[in-house]
Amino acid sequence: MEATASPTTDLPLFRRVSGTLLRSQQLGLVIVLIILGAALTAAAGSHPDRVTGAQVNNFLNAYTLIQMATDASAFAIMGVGATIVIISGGIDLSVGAIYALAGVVMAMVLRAAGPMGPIATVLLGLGACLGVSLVCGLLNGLMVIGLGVHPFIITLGTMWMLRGIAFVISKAESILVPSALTDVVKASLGFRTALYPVPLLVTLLVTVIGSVYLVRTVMGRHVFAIGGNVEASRFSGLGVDRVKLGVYVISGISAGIAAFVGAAFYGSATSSDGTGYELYVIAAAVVGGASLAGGKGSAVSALLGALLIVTIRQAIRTLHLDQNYEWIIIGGALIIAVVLDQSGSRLLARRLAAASATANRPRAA
Amino acid sequence: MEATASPTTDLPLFRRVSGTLLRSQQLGLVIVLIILGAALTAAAGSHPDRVTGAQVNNFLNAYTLIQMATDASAFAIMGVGATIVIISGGIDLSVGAIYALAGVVMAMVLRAAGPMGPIATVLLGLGACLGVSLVCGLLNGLMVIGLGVHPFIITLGTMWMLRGIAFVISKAESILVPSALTDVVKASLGFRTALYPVPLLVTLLVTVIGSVYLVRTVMGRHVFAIGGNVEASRFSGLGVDRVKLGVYVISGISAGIAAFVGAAFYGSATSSDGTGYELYVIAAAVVGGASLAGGKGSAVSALLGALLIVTIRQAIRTLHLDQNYEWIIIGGALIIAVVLDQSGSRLLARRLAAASATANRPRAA
Amino acid sequence: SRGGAGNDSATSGTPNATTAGASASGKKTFTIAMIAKSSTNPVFLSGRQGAEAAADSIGKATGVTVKIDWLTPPNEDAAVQAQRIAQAVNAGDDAILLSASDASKLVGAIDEAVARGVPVMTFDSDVPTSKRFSFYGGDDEAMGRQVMAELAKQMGGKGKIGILAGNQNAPNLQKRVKGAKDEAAKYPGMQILGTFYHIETPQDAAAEVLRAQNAYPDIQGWAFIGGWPLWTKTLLTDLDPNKVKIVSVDALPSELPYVDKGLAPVLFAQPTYNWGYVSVKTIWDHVHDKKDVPAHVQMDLIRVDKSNLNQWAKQLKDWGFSDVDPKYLNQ
Amino acid sequence: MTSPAVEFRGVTKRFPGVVALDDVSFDVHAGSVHAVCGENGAGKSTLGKILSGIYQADAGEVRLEGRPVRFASPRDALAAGVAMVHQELAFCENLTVADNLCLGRLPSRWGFVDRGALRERARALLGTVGASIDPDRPMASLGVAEQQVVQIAAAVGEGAKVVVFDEPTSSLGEAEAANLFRLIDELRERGVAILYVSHRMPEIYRLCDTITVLRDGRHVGTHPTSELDEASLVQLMIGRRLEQYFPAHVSAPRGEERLRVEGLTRPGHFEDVSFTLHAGEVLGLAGLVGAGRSEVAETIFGIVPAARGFVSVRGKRVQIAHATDAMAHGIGFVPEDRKKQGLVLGMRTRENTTLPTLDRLSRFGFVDRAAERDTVRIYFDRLRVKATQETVTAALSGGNQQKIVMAKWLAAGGDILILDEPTRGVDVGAKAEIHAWIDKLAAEGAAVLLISSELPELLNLSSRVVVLREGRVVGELPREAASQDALLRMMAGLTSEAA
Ligand SMILES: Nc1ncnc2c1ncn2[C@@H]1O[C@H](COP(=O)(O)OP(=O)(O)OP(=O)(O)O)[C@@H](O)[C@H]1O
Ligand SMILES: Nc1ncnc2c1ncn2[C@@H]1O[C@H](COP(=O)(O)OP(=O)(O)OP(=O)(O)O)[C@@H](O)[C@H]1O
Ligand SMILES: [Mg+2]
Ligand SMILES: [Mg+2]
Repeated sequence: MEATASPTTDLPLFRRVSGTLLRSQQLGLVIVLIILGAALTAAAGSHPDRVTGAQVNNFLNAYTLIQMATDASAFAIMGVGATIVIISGGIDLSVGAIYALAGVVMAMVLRAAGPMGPIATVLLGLGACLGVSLVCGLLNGLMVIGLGVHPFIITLGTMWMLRGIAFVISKAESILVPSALTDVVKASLGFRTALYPVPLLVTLLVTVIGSVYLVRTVMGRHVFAIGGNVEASRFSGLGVDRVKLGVYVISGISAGIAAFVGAAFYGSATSSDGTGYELYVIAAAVVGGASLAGGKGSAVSALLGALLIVTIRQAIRTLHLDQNYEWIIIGGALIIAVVLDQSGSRLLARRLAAASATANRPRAA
Repeated sequence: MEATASPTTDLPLFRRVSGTLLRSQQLGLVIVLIILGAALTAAAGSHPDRVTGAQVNNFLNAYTLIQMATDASAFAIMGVGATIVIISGGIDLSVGAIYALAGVVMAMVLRAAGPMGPIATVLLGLGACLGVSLVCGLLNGLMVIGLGVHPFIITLGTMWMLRGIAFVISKAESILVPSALTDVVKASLGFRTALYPVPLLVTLLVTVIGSVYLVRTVMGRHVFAIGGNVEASRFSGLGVDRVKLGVYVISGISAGIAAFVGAAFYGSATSSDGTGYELYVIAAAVVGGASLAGGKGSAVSALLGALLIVTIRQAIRTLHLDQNYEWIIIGGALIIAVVLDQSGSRLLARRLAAASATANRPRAA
Repeated sequence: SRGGAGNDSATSGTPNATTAGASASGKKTFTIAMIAKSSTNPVFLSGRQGAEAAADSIGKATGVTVKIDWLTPPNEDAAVQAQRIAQAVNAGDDAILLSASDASKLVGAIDEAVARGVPVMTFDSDVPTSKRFSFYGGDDEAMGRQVMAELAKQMGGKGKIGILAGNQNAPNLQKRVKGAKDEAAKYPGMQILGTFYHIETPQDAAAEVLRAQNAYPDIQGWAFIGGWPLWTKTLLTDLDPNKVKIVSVDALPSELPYVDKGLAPVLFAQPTYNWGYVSVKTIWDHVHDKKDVPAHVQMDLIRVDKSNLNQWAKQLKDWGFSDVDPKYLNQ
Repeated sequence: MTSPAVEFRGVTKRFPGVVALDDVSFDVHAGSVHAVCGENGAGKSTLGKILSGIYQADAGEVRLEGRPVRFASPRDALAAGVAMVHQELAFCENLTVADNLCLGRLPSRWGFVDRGALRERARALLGTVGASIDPDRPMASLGVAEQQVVQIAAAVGEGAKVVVFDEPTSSLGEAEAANLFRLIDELRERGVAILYVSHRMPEIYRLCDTITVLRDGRHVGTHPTSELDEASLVQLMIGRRLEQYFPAHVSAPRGEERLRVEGLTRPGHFEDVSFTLHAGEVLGLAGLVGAGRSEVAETIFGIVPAARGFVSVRGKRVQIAHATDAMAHGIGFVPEDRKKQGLVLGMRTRENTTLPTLDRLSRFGFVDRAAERDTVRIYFDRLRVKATQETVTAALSGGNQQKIVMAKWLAAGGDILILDEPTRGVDVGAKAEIHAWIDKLAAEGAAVLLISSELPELLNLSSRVVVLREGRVVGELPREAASQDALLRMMAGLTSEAA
């Protein structure tokens, strides 16, 4: 149907403007990241490359950047899952524990299975990892919808339980995983040696899938709806329970993917893996603009949030700050980042308001 | 004004019924605790007292009970503060860090002040402890109301920052506190030696004060109001910001009191004190029926919640279960406790509803 | 068959009741509460195995059932340790074996346990100002010095180094760091570029090493105050043994390839199994058999390098570690 | 003469994308009831909110008894004697009636709540509005009308000098409304200045002595009521003549049975409710507020289960355990509480409109955006929604939000439509539009169950009216026999059951 005359004609303009608004919310984080990166590059010294002898910047070099991407990958991958849960109005504190359990089970399954061909090893490992994380997510989801207890409590309970299970089955041993897995996750893909692009690529893939899920699919829309107003969603005929179940499963699986990458990259898994990650992950999601009240958030922003946290941590190393201050800096930076992000987008919204209010004037009916 | 005839005559009935409902919510927890205690007493073996030689039950003896009360004191004292924050619709993750910082600062102040009379020592220590925790609470509160960021993030940030500060100033040393403090907190008050009633008394005192604050004072009513509907509270002319500020200060001070008791009882303070306590504290509040959505909770129930957690932990010991299963058991028990509590009160509510519906019917219109 | 002095209790006939009392003729069980720092740290699990092995062997020899009551908290928390000491006393355990997370918080609890008739021994991490009767272990500062001295030796007394320090809030690790720094000060050529903390998991530790190595590309040597990063495989491939040398505390099975490859030419193993084994024997000697025992049973670090790698691997296997690579056992 | 109680001087307020108020100036005098009229989104609520300190004007000034004031919060406004009864109910469900009544000024001694005094004051406040609600009841246990009454009591009780009523009757029944009118008369006698916002013409002419009309945020005139007849008022509001509020009913032939309800019961809410609904008919459901009409509707739609009874659709008994089931049987439901049940306020209007129907507007689970926008455009145009598809729904005026809820269920296109107060808070023009639409739907063969507290609306649209009293069906009137009077008597239980 064509746009009729009258009021709706300048709709694309509004859409463009509000689209920019949305995109620029992420732009804000991107700009913060770029400024931070530029400052670090300027402040960091340089050193001669051990192999080529060429002078390289201590921050802006392929190794450091890829290292940061790898560091961020666990937070970012789980952050996408956490964002989806948070948009639905829930919270998942158990991701760190799922990360540990999935890694440990995978390592134990592969140890028990004994030597196999590399492809079989990878597939079995991936299957074990994702299977465990799916079951854990399902458990969370079923309890959240079935027991009518706040997800904070459910996932706090499963966080303790799942880590306890990981601990009991692994006896706290660090279990090595077969090198076939490491070969895949540390594949150079034609880059220089000791540059590992795979964790970065997995992160990007997960972010894109999460983003498409949220923005383009019916399920994604439903996640926003139940996070915004669960009762109205029920009155609109949405399967609220199904959607909730879905988000916890997604969050669980995101922890499973992160566990696979982590265990394969570092070559081992143990029951204490991922301790405390839940808070970093939620922080990444919220720095990325997800609202803990539900109904608001973006997968791409979660990735940017994770990158920001990792960059701040890296800054302490790069600037050779006293590491004793790490916690103080990270805590402060977390608050500042969220405030900057919020006030930035608020400012933008106000400017746009002023601009479009004048622009709108003539078209009032 | 006297109750007029007709509709309002059955008012006392309704009040009595709803009063019972409230009280019996706690009754539910009390019953669970009593059953658990009885089961433990029956299942625990006995041993001869080393001093008197009399046979004593491994669970039901003064030492174990007082010990449990002491174990519960930190969670319960902070749990009262957490409950107040949670009722207001907020959350405070920084209590564990405040606990550490207040303890460390107190120990350092007393070390710097050098030897003094016991009363001066106690007063100075208490002043330092409460002063620091008040400042921390104020910081949380000011940021929550000033920055418009979700308290989860604010207090996550300050949790990292404050512990970082505790670490930097103490250099991770464990700092002894003067024995004057220990003498007070471990005073026997006429009981047998090695029975320490003071932490229990402090806990009871804090709970009573918290309870009176919530139930009897205007401020307490306002805390319930803004947790129930912040917009409506604002429309009614409440100083919402002032109330919010107040609850974070209270939560901070409750951590300070717990820190004083803890540092004095154990005789030293270090920056790792209270690690992870925030989750136990929130769990105690929620097991005690506080709703993370705000508007609901009770100080007495927080105490009972803390006792329940400690009793479950004690059960593992008393029944000589494998300690390795501790996390699994606590995680599972947390979920079960909340579910039992909720379904118990829901059942009760439904019965009451059914009863009063029939009673109400005639008076409609 | 009832033991105990002052038998003024009328109801003391429960058949399964544990009985205590020094002179007990019919004594059937002897319970030792073992409280290590944290149950997620594998070194303490190996200590538990040692304790249980000692308990078994005593049981076989004497007919008394010796039980190890494992009361280690899930996370390091000295207050919880103090609570568990009291719990052990309240539950009637016969002795307590403790590795203190924070010595000063445990003095009171230990002294009280002793006052209430339960002897306490410490291992790994002492509480010297308390009334514990004996301590089995080394000295954290000395351990730090030893690691740094070895690193200096490996690097010829000069070079730029980093210290990997574990959880920044752990007092015993801070002591090792202090020892390492003091020792490094003796070598004018050794320059410490940084002290790096991390969450105590293998993956986080390894990631921290990589981060630091990127930020400080000229680090040539590492003193690991705990073996965390070596419980992964990643440094095997990501660090070049020709450019970086590591000396680390701990020598668990997953660390052996690092010695083999030369990246970590020397590891200082704590005989963690003996934490339990030696301590339980000592407790038995002192508490049950009333023998005199020294107040400090010295634990020496075992220097593991290529020369004794196989021997050490076998030792680990004997101590009950299941995943020792057979490669090191067969030679 | 003393200065007016309230003076608006060039008041301007902007929101993202709209100028809600544009240079508005007029006076409100003490002892007068001053109507503020205008279409949905004209800026009436915004004006009230500026006066009561919720919003701050971007430009211009407000004077209270001649003194310029600028309230930073409702607290300041209340302190200065300005109270407001809000269009959207806002109260603390977790507290008692007494707490809600006195929240801002709890009687206390040394910071402790004086419970006795609290109860007494609450009872006195309720007395002023002629209500006899137990002050100790939890607010959540009250029906919507009672909640509204409590809010009114809270606002007027504290001796405010200026009171803003923003559509206070939209959730009241006739009896409560009559009480309110009496109260407003009393306030006027006492010299209180009253701003009265409503879309109901009879009320305005019953109560107000002066009328101010806003259109698109601009002040288009202030006139004594006596100088402005209804037609000219409407013309001022919408800028054109409106032919008729209630278009002539197009009688459609009654078709096959679509919905049959038999013995439906939810103890404590309604008992043994039975009726049938046919294709092509509009069945009115009448009753006093609290009679249980909404509850019946929610039960049919599967929101809450019935304890007993059956629902049949097209002659077949069906199990409806969830709204999804109801929708699968072609049932649509416009709920009465748009804020809680009808809308996700944080989502865009487009997203709200397509929420129940998104599956249809998607391919392989992916939303077809073009199809979505096209669908939405149709309904927005027809209902004259004053917002774009991308506006966040929370930013809409109350009436426009109501239109979104309508649009949502019209787009869903079920052939059994349950409408619970579909025109609550909707302006005259849009109301006529919605009425025409309901008529058209019936004419096209849809079956409509209409719940409304506005009897003229009910009488005009319905082919039959079923009356509910205290949860029971007390009678049914065919169109011809139904009159306002007859209905009222049945609703109140004043006649023996007619058939
Ligand atoms: N908080 C807000 N944010 C953005 N826009 C708003 C906000 N509140 C009101 N508006 C806009 O301001 C205009 C006036 O709204 P207002 O609520 O005052 O209308 P109203 O006259 O009360 O309408 P109704 O009769 O439907 O209640 C509308 O266009 C509305 O969309
Ligand atoms: N104190 C109470 N306890 C339990 N249920 C109550 C109580 N007060 C009211 N109710 C129920 O709540 C309902 C009131 O809702 P509501 O006012 O929406 O009824 P309604 O008939 O749908 O009227 P309307 O649609 O005009 O609002 C009634 O069905 C009544 O039975
Ligand atoms: Mg309005
Ligand atoms: Mg209704």
